[in-house]
Amino acid sequence: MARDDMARDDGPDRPVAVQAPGSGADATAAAAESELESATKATQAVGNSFLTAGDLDLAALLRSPADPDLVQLLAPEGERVEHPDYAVDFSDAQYRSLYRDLVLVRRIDREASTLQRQGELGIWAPLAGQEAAQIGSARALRPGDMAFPTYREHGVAWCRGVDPLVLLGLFRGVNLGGWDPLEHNFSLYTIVIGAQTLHATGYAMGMQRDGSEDAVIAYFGDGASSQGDVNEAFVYAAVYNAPVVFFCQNNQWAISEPSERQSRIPLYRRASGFGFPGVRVDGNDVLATYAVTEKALADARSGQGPTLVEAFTYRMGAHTSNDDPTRYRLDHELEAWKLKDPLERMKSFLYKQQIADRSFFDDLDTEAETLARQLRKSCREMPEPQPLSIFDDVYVEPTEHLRRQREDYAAYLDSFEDAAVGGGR
Amino acid sequence: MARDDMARDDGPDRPVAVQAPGSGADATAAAAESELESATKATQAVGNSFLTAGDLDLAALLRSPADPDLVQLLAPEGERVEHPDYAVDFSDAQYRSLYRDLVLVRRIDREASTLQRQGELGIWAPLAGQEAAQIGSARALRPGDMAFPTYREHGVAWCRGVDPLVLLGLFRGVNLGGWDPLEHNFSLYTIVIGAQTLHATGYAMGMQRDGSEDAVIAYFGDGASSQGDVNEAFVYAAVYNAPVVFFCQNNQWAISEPSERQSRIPLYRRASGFGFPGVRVDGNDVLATYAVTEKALADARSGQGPTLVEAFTYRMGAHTSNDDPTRYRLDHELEAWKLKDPLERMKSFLYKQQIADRSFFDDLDTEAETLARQLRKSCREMPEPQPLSIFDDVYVEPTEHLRRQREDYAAYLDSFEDAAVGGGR
Amino acid sequence: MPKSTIARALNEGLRKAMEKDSKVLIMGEDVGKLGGVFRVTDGLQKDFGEDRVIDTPLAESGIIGTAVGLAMRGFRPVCEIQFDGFVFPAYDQIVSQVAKFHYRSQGKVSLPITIRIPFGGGIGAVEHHSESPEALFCHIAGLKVVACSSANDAYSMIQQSIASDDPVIFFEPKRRYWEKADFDPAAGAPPLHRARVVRPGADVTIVAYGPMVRTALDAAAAAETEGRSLEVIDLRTLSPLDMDAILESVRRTRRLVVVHEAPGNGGLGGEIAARVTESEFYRLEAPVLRVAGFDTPYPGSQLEDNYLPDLDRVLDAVDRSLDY
Amino acid sequence: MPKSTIARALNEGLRKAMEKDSKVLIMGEDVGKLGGVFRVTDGLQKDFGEDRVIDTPLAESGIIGTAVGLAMRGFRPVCEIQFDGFVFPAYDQIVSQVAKFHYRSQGKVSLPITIRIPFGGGIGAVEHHSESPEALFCHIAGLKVVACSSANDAYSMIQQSIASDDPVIFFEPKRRYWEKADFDPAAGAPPLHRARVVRPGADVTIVAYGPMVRTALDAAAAAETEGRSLEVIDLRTLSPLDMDAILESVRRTRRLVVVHEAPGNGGLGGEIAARVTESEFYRLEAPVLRVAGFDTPYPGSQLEDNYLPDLDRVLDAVDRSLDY
Ligand SMILES: Cc1ncc(C[n+]2csc(CCOP(=O)(O)OP(=O)(O)O)c2C)c(N)n1
Ligand SMILES: Cc1ncc(C[n+]2csc(CCOP(=O)(O)OP(=O)(O)O)c2C)c(N)n1
Ligand SMILES: [Mg+2]
Ligand SMILES: [Mg+2]
Repeated sequence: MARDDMARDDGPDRPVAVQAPGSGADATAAAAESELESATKATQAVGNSFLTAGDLDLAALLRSPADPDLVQLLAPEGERVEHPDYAVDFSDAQYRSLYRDLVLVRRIDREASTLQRQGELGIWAPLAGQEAAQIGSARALRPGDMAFPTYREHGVAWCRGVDPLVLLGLFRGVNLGGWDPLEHNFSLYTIVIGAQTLHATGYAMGMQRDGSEDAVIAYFGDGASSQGDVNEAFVYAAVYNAPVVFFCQNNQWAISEPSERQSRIPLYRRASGFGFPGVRVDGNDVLATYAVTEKALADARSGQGPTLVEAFTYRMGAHTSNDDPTRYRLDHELEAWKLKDPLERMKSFLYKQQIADRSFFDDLDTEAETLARQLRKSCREMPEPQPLSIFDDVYVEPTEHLRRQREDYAAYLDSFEDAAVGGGR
Repeated sequence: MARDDMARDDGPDRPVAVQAPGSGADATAAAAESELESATKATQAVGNSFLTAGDLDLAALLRSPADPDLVQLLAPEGERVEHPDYAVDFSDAQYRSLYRDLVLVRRIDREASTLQRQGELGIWAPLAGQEAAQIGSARALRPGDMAFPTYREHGVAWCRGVDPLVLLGLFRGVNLGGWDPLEHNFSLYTIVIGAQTLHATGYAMGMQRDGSEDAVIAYFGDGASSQGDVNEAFVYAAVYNAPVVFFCQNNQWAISEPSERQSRIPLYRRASGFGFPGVRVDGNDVLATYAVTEKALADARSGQGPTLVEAFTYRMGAHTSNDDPTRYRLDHELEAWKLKDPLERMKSFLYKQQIADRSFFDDLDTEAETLARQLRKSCREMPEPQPLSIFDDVYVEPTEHLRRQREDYAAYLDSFEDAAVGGGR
Repeated sequence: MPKSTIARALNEGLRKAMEKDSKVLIMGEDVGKLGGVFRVTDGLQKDFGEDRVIDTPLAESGIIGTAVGLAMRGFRPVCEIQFDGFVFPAYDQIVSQVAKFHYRSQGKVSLPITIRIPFGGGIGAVEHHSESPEALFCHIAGLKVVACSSANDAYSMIQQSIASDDPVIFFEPKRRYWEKADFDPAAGAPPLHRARVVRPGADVTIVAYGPMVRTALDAAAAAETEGRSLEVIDLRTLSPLDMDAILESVRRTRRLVVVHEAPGNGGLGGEIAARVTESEFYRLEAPVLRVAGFDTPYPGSQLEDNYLPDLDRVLDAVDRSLDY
Repeated sequence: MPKSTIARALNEGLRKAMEKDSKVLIMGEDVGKLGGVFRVTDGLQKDFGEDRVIDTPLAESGIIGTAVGLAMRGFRPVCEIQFDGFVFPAYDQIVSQVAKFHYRSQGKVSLPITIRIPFGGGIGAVEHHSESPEALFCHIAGLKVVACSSANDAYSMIQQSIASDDPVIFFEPKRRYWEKADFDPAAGAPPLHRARVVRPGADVTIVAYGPMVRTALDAAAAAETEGRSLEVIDLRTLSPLDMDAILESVRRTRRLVVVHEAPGNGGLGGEIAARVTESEFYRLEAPVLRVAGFDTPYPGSQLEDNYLPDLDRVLDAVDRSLDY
């Protein structure tokens, strides 16, 4: 697939950096303190009871679309809106290319879900709803920047030039991660929640020692924010002033648990407790997400240390193909978020601004279908791994012990070839 | 020792609660934000370098005695000062009794250090300098409240009625913790940094379920603030609105590492990232520490959830008897802090206010010496544990496996009695 | 006899325990509305409320650490670790606090905490969802460790574990959760820390636990067609080990094969082999053989059937044992 | 020959490694100005700067987790865990990340991380300062685990571990840190993963590692006065095990006693016993015997001399082995 080059051809130039550093964070301080107050009040109301934040107005508070702290550049209806601290300055080609990525990764995601239902994948973690958060943040990265994903960053993988087929290999069980993290500057999917945020921080510490001008972005979720590792990453990044952007996709749910089960105040506020800025951005707004991430990366490069970006978004599908969201959330929630769909708003923007015409969208649909067809075909054709490969790459310097274990197993397998009866058992 | 009862006799009544809930925390928010700014500025100055916060003006910033956020009721010179949010209302007897505790625990601490040097204790963790932080917070506890200590809370242990001799047993290696945590509402010393903050939060969750009006206090240090467990405790306590006070004794050092190595902003600010109030109190001011802790406990009881109290104090001695502070800190730092000595300021307060006279101080010295002498004597006489007790209390329901292992070892030991040669080896 | 599954039996056992003792709490990730990703706690929050069935923040050390505090306060927390591979963030609290608090307090504090861990492979999952970490808990004094393999045991053992005043690590064979099997809640249960002969035999003793019990039984059935009589012991208790039961069998068969999914190196098989050999040195006709996962990380799921011990590998070991 | 100590030899080995390779970093709590609580990194920050000798925040998972990132960036972090009992907060990062990343990446990423852990008892410390957790790492595929017992080995093995492209858990016998011993930096070193016969003998083989090597040698000396010739093997490498060296010796002596401080249940002794017995079933004159810490938590220091294997308990096992 040549999309890698394409992306580079029409990839956005850096828009000019904007406004006073950190002012975004400062601006939110007061608001947050008052939120803290209401949080406390709300909990006072229930006295010594152990009702959880989820049962309080906090839910509403957190979900409120009219959140003053929410950085937005593209309204759900596709209208461009201005923000004092953030702006983007894209060419029409760049706008189209951003939309193209949104469409293609959603199509890949849909195809993967289908393949899973057909038994071609063991499991799939859909990104539907989070395309803008992922494309917006990933497109803000420079080639030399390093990204550390969770298991749902298919859009980021796409922007880092990881062949979607290779991505599927992991979910098909062909391997545990097929791409070269250092070739793509995209680490392997990390399934243990939060662990990668420390890897990202350490990698950023390494960049400091190399005198590099690059930066690191660490992806994690609202649920992950509760893990000790993530908070230790905040400690290390702040203390060493490491060039790392902590990018939290708050998709409102950690499997069945609402984000209020992880924090009773907005998650971007967590950063203030560690001494670095936090920003909440509309994660369904690819332009705002790009601008906010780009600014945070620029701060990191220029020695201003870490930033926490909370991309406020929504997981429109199931947690994974094993999950049944109807057990824990109501349809109307999904319906409400559909109105904020990241693709729709970009599409109507392109239309209204006459940045793209029918033919563009038609061609894009065709491209997406072709991509999906190729993917489906090559996924089915993926070669099975060889049994003896189990013993490969346990160590760089192989051990005698494993060499013998491998030999014994090879002999054991041969015994079935020889004796038909063996296989017959 | 009858001191337990004494403490009860002249123990302070609850002073009347004061001012608007949480206002202490709110008041500090703005100031803290500006600290955050200067922190960021300071680090900008060093660009992409990885100079650590410790090398920056932050050190000064954090140590500044003129810290506007520092709650103080008793100035180093012994002058009473007023604070908008906090006050105490003690009888003369109560003032004297507070001072008595300060003196006695310092004397116990000194005696323990001596015993360690004489080889009577394997190790000792001195509290010298932190008496006010510990006595002030512990005296604010109600009998039903539960305290979770680190390994340095000798002053808290004293207030919870734990016989100092029993405390020494642990450091002598007679056992791993000799008192009954539930009898004294004082958990066992916890050596794994931070672990007890989760126990405290869980215990507080239990109180909620019991509909109890009591609260929990969790002690930890500046270094501990970096541990995942401590931050997870913040998450749980905030989400469940648990009645727990997180009491951080910032004694400026985690063994050889200055507190800036754990955070580039004042530690009490950590709480704001989790959605509950944080307060910094002069930890060498027993009155302020009492008032702030009492208020935080009252908030917890009345369903306002957790508070983080940062007691700004200083470890005047070595980290433990194994430590050599001259390797990592300068004398002038210690000298500066001596001027803020928690005992001296209380003593001159009592003098100036004529709350106590010569004879009181003389009698107290005598009491302290007697206490020390008893302690020295009974420590030396502590019976050695029996070898076979190694196998006791591994399980509530003993296992056959351990019963046999114990039997075998008993027989093995007997074999030396019988055969002199065995012992001779 | 009525049929059920291990998952349902666990659910009923938990319900029974909660009805019997109001101090019993369930806590973990997604154990509430969702009923756990395996539905083992299905319906319990609805019936016992949010205060007794607690959806926790996503932090395992927090789950176990707060459970310690709750236990000190007099509760009996049953903690669910969502998958075997996610117990490690809580390992410090388990090893240094849960296991040692009773000893540290000279018996004054006891922590009746049950930690449920769905374990083992064979479900076509991604990384960290198919681990067998039991040996890492058996080595820790102060913990008791058990594994159930049948609906009846699941039902009784979970209740016994919760009733135990000692902390219990409770391993559940996740790939067997949904296998239908006889279920008789009324059937009396042996003590928690006793192994059980699940198939009597004469030639070779097979010791297994959790998901491998089914595999061992299948192997025994296959062996019978070849005229070989295998005795299968379901270990049930991994720490303490029920050596009396194992030795009694080995004294008869004089041959032993231990089967587990966990890597052989440092697994339970070695400990059992060492103890049995020390006790029955002159009786054994063959060295104790181990059939285990390979000494590699758990591979991608397309290779797990190669990685995991199966009927053929068990029979191969039986052949080798009998060749001595 | 010049004398030195294990602590000094480690310090010199670390210095050599840092001089040789500018990518080598040291990180941990108090490793800088203080030089570590055992002074093993004494003077290194002064000479190599704060960027290469890093005092970390007090968070072990953070130490290892950031080391993973640094290693991905091309550095060779040497992480110090201050005491054995404090490695558990980092256990998740070690087991699920450090050990598995190379496998996960199909060999594309390697993590040359060395994790130094002073381990074992006998220093009169308080709880968590005398643990022997080695078995908990040997069971984890993807890790290599070694333990040094002499100044010469300390000096060479720490450099070999740092040079290794695989992650190495490096155990240091803290109670032997300050024992004076011959030290010859020039003395060639065997490969990192080879055991070594430190005292030849004919009647019984004693396998030990770390602090117990000294104990085993003392026992051998005492046994000699009773006319018994013990061969002492210093394991040096705990994972992978150097079975060839162990078996070569056992084939001659036909008797084996394994000694370690860690609790016997689930300790390395069981694994070694199982492998040796499987390989030498007909040759062994006696079952492999284990001398280990008891299966209890580590007791208060006044009881540690009872808890820890000593010369007498080793000789007692030798007697029992010879009685077969
Ligand atoms: C340490 C750990 N505990 C539990 C899990 C099981 N688990 C997988 S995803 C998930 C929820 C994650 O929620 P969030 O961080 O919000 O990310 P999202 O899935 O919403 O993108 C859980 C509990 C895990 N992978 N790792
Ligand atoms: C998990 C863990 N890591 C390391 C240690 C070793 N250690 C003991 S005390 C200490 C410093 C603690 O500093 P702080 O939290 O500020 O408490 P303080 O000793 O100053 O009272 C360290 C690193 C430990 N006990 N536990
Ligand atoms: Mg989420
Ligand atoms: Mg401190």
